[in-house]
Amino acid sequence: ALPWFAGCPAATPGAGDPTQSGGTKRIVFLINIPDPYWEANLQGLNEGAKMFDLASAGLSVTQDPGNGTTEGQIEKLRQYATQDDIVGVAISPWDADSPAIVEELQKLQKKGVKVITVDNDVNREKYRDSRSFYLGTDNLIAGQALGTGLNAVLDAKGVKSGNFVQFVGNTESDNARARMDGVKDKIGADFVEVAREADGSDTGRAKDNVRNTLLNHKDIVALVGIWAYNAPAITGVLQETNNTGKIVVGTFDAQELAIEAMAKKEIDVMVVQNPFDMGVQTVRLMKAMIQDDQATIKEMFPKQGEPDGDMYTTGLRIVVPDESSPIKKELYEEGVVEFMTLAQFREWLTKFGLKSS
Amino acid sequence: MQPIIQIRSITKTYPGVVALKDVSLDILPGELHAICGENGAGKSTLMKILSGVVGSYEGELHVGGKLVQFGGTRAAEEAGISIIHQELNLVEQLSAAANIFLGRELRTSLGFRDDRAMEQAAEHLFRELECNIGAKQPVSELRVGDQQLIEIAKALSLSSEILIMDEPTSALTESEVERLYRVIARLRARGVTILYISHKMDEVFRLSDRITILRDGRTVQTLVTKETNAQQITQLMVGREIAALDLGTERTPGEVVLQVEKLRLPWPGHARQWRLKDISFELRQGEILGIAGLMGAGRTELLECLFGAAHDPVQGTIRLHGKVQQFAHPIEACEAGIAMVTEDRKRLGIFAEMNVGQNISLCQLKEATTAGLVSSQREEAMSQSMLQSLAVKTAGLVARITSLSGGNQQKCIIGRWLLTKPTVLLLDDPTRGVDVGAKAELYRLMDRLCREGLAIIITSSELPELLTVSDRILVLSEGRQTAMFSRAEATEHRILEAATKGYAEAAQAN
Amino acid sequence: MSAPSGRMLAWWPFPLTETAIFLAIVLVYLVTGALDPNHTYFNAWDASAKMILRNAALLGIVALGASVVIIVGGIDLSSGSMIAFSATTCALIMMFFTQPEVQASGRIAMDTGLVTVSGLGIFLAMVGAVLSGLMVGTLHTWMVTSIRLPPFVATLATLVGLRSFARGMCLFLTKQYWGSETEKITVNTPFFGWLRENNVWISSVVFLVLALVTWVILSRTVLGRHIYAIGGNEEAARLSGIRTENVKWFAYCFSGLCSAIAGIFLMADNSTVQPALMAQGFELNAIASAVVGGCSLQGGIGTVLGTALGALFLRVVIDAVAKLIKAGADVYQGMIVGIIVVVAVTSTQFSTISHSSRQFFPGWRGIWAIPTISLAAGMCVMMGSANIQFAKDRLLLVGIIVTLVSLAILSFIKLLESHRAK
Amino acid sequence: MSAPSGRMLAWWPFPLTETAIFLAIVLVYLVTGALDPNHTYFNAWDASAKMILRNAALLGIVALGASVVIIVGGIDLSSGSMIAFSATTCALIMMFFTQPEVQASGRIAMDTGLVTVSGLGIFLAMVGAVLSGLMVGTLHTWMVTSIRLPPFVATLATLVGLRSFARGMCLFLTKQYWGSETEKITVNTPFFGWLRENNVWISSVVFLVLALVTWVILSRTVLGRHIYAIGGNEEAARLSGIRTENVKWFAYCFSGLCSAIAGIFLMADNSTVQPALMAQGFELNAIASAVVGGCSLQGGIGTVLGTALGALFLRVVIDAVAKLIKAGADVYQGMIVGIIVVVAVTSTQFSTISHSSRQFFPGWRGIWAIPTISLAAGMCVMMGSANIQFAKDRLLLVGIIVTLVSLAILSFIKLLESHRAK
Ligand SMILES: Nc1ncnc2c1ncn2[C@@H]1O[C@H](COP(=O)(O)OP(=O)(O)OP(=O)(O)O)[C@@H](O)[C@H]1O
Ligand SMILES: Nc1ncnc2c1ncn2[C@@H]1O[C@H](COP(=O)(O)OP(=O)(O)OP(=O)(O)O)[C@@H](O)[C@H]1O
Ligand SMILES: [Mg+2]
Ligand SMILES: [Mg+2]
Repeated sequence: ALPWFAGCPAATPGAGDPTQSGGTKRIVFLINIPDPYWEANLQGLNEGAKMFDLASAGLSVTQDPGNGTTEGQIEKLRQYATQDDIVGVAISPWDADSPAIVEELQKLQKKGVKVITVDNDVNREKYRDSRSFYLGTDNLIAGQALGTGLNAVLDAKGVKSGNFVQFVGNTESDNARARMDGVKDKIGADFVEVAREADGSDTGRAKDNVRNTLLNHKDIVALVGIWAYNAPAITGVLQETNNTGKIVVGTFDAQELAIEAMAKKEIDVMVVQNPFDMGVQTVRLMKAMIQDDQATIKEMFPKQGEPDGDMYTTGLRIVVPDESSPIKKELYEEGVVEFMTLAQFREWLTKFGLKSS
Repeated sequence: MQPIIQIRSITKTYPGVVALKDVSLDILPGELHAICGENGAGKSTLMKILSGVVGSYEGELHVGGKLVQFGGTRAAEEAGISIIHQELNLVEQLSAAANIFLGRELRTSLGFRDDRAMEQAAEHLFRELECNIGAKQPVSELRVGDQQLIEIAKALSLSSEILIMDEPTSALTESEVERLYRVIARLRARGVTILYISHKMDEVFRLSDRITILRDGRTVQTLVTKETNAQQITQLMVGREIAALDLGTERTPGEVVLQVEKLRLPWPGHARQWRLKDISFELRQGEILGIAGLMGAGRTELLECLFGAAHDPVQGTIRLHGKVQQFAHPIEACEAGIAMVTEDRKRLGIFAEMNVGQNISLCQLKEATTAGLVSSQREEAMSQSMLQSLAVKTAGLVARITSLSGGNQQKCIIGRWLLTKPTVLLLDDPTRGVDVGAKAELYRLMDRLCREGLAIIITSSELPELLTVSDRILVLSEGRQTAMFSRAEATEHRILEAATKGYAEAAQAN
Repeated sequence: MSAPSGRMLAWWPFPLTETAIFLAIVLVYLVTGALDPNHTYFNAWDASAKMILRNAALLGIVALGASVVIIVGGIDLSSGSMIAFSATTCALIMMFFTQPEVQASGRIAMDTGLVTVSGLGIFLAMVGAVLSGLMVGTLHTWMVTSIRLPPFVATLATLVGLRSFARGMCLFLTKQYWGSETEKITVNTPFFGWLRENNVWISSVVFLVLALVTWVILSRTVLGRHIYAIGGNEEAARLSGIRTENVKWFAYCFSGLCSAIAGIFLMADNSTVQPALMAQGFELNAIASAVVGGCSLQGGIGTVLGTALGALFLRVVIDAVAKLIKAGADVYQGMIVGIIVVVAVTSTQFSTISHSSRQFFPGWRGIWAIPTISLAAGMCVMMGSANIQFAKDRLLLVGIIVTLVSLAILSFIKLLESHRAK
Repeated sequence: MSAPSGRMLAWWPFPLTETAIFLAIVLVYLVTGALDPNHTYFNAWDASAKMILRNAALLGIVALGASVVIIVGGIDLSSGSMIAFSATTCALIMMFFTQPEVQASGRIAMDTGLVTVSGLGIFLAMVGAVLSGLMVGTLHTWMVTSIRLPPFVATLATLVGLRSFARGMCLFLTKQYWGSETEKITVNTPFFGWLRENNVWISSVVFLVLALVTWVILSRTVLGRHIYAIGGNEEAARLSGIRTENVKWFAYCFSGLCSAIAGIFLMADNSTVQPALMAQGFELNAIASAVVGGCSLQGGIGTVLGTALGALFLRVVIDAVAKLIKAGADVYQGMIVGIIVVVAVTSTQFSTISHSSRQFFPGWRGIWAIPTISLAAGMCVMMGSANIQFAKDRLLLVGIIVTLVSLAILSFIKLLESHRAK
């Protein structure tokens, strides 16, 4: 009655499947904390594995979940160092400044393992050499993009000043910090960030934080959801307190409930990075590095050698409910940001068989 | 006459121990059958089998002619057998009534618990036992004696035709014992069969029709009470002749070692403000001072005060060798040369996890250290010496203390304290639950120590014992010193009189 | 069954512990309402009440189970993991009932596990969740009674085991059923949406019903009497012919059941299930509530009312602090719980302590304890004042003063004691 | 003091529990080395050993403390939080010794709290960390002996309290000293860099030294004997003239000290201190190690060697699974620990169980327990096989077979028992 049981290997050929490591070498993608955000990335990895035919190159790619702590990632990296079938490591560091993580990366490089950073980079001033390349979109830029958007919406609503609060799982994780700083930079000088509320990835507490914020702070004009689950937490509470539409909401990462919420116009602007593409590009780059395929590398990093030539920017999307939104393409300079309405965005998702991003 | 209980070659083994070996026994309906035996003879084990507490054994058990194999106490009760256990088995948080009906609660028609009915029934039982315990009273607030009475009431409430009593009087005051006897008489009039276990010969001979002796888990013999006497019984129990004791003769007390004046122990938040009130006495070297008193008279407290183990600050003066002492912790008393063997071995004496050697050496371990490290040779030497001088029966130093019989455990604990070379030895009820053989040895031991110049204070719940061993006897009643007899003056009657002085008011008090 | 403190203030008709907690709750609420510059507790009392109720009810449900196990003389450390486990079970069962058309509408729906599901599915899912609770309860009982593991060890094992079991199960089954593994399932059915909407009322009602049932069982039935008896003196209970194992079976299953129910509510509330992160450390708060409510870990003592009030008290104080400290209150939650537990248990024992002549700071131990406590106090106050309007500046002063004052007070007590000991 | 199992196999010179664990460790290592397609344990045995040692040493240090407290009859739930607390203290003290120019160098440095610091600072910081451990130990003793809180409650309070206290302290002090508050401090001094480099050796040595000291204390000194005595029978110990409170003081302080030391190593290892996330649930693994090593939670039983081996065993198995399951092994870590604990404790008690006529699956309870256990077993195996080469396809088959087989076996046992009971 359950044919799907036997059919599991077919569903995901090779990729995401550790046990093919008989003769095959492995590429490991170490994420920072389990989150739907990274499931799109897993899709990307599998997609890339097909696209660039890893299997025939005797390679396989695996996504390895971190547990949202520095300890966790260090532990994993050490684990990799002991396993000889790992030839490539792509990591999204939990902590850009942790010398421990950096050292482990350097040790891996010494072993001849190819190392790149994805989505989050290490502290470039100090530890640039601990990875060969960086893939992704700087979270600071992403934050600034959201800030700009929020500013436009607030402006259109005729709100000139007020308070805003940012919600996140952990205020100290780098992607969160960068995003929040970015938002703060660009939302406008007259808007005061009264708090950064952390919930320790506890969805229930995330909601309580929103509730308390509404009760505690006067003149709240905007709420910002930094991590994927913060978006539905915010919209949920706004509904429950009939504040929907009264307060501007901007969020990151198109979690599926967030998409629904935006369809109901409960979210004014959504900044979506592209973990799926990160996945695909990771596979592409890793394969090239491992096989020393300079052509591909050159193609991906034309400005290699120049400052920031080791950075490959994956797309960054601004998603708005529809054309009526006050946020316009013109606000953003070309190239960095791709501007989309929800409808377009959904098309894109369906195209790649994604639900969230 | 067809026996109501037939025990056919029952054998029960525990890991390491053979508790019962091929025991056979007939109990006749309506008789009071006493079971005697040393500690560890297997009395309680046999009773536990009869009452369904111990389920697995070899051999056959017939009740009322039918072969039975009880799965649990409930099954035994249905077969008409109820038991009063040796140890108190009460839930202190619950009320007296709740404890009596525990496991057999009365229900209302709706299936809920019927507390009122149970309380009334309990009141009725207490009236039958002639004791004034409130049915609603939490057991934790009751005196030990009353708790024992609750156990008895519990067994009676089953109104079963076979009743097992495993040392029921070990915690009762003389007056309560008398009441118990009256109850037993009434039960027998009702035709109830009673199995009665006791180490107290007078009880056995006063109550029983027949006596069965167990030794090392075997039935030695069943005798008709009228046709035998205490000597024969004890002899059969121990398996050898016990020389009649003549202790205390020509012991010559030396100078005063311990002097107590107006010792008081407060009892905060209690109607009777003092656990102990104005106790004054002096103890000489080479002398045994007995402390008599009913259960709960404050004997243990008194010893605890002398030993610095009391939970409340002691008032009055204690002089040791003429020097005033104020012990805040047992260790201080210990260093000053006082040693105390506590009552209730199992709870306050032995360390079950430790072997015999470690149990003995515990208090003097420091003496066996070099540069802070314990040298095992010296420790063993220390313990070994005690084993020999006290003639402890054991497999060796590494044997588990729990594998020893009660008497030998007691010896080990006395040994533990003798190692500290005390000048004053406090013994709190050292012979409770210890069989006659062991008792005799303990008496001799005390006598010897005493002659070696030790001063001893001993409490006991058995007057004959005190009269045998002690030179003088101090009597406590409800925490007050009511008399001090010399060996010559002391008789059971006079002591009892003094001990029950003012007991009546106290009875009203609670 | 009533706490020993029942003796003093005999004229007061109600049990003292419960009364004290109740008064404390009221006090905290009023004081906070007054201190809080927005006076949220007065102006928006309904919203505040809702918020407190939502959490208190959930915590209370779990605390009920915990208290029953504690009263029977055991301990259940697995509540948090059990919640995650039951929620995961629930979500996974629903997964099997996702309608074909949903699956047809592109692999999208399945990838991150947006579940919309038939009524039957939902029903079975909830039954399954409840069953999972009972099964874990049975497992605990088996470990405790048949293998004779100490309850602490047995439930420690499930505390660490169940959560990772749930994670593994989630990864495995989603992989099998959807082809792509995920550790997070989004549950977004109309039913659970509705549940989320009316969560406050429903969970409160469920809690009250459960509390009532528990109360009846504990104080009006034979089973209840046996629970207290076993907690008080297991051997005695056994010798009285009580089937102790079966009573424990009830206790642990009840605890499992409560956690399972809480799991369903939590799932509805979060609209997502992520076993790795869900309800972490919930068991600690549950046990804390029971202890604050007067349950004794030795067993045999405790009441339903006390536990319920204990849970409410914890949540009220946590919420109150969030109202006073406007931003980042979650940092202090742990401290609050810790302090409440200590203070509560201490106060229940205070009468006995004060009666007995025991010293608070005996000997060297005491001398060391004093600076430790003072320092901690000073630090806490300093942190607190940093977040509270008045006395924000001259923090250092405040800190030092508090430290010195408490140092002085404690030393004084110490002196008194050592003097009295003379 | 040696476990009761000491009786059987009397000819064997060494304690049985320890021997068994040791053999288990060797077995696991060899089997894993063989099954693992890369045979990492053989090819890269040194790297693997390092990996295991690093973790085992850290866990072992904490487990030593935990075991001493357990032997004295208490429990210390606060280890994890204590680690976070001591590390935070250490980092914050160093912060006060950061040279001005570092602070001057732009906001970045301060934001993420980069600390480079003088030798004196480092020394004082480590002293401070150790002191914090002793202080918490003193606090525990005070709560347990003076306020008479059950150890579980007292350390539960610090378990939840200390971590958030550390967080608050970190936010507060960084704010005061750097002007911008952070919950994460990066520690990057040459000294700690060096410590991180040689962590494996240093922590192992420290662990061995600590273990040796503990062993001497427990089995060669009067204090040690007293520790066992108190764990075995506290009241009797008091009446034998043992100052029980002081002995407990030692035990809890020792536990605090061990955690504090572990905290310093962990800080060096992570090069960052983030109290909110650091060493979460560490106490559980520590207690588990002690229990696996043969410590009895009733107190009075336990050995240093056993505890050390217990810790090593846990880490080896966890690492082995990581070698077998290439990715996401940490998902299963909890399950592993849980199962090990249950199996270990069961096996130590097995002799007594088999001797006694006790049934494994008595009555209805048993009948319910059987399917529960079978189902769990089947599920586990199924998950496992999904990650392991052979039998990856036909999973369902495997699962069902395992479930049925265990169902059959258990039912058979059940039948035997109920037959024997006749
Ligand atoms: N549960 C048990 N486990 C192991 N051995 C036991 C157990 N119960 C009793 N024994 C052993 O069985 C023997 C008989 O014990 P039992 O209690 O029947 O003696 P007794 O005659 O009642 O002694 P006492 O007069 O002190 O009550 C003793 O050696 C005792 O150590
Ligand atoms: N810890 C305690 N708490 C409350 N009351 C106590 C406590 N210990 C003893 N008592 C009461 O103090 C009185 C004296 O108790 P104690 O044990 O000294 O009696 P005793 O003379 O030693 O009798 P025995 O030694 O035969 O038990 C009794 O009324 C007893 O109930
Ligand atoms: Mg007996
Ligand atoms: Mg006494």
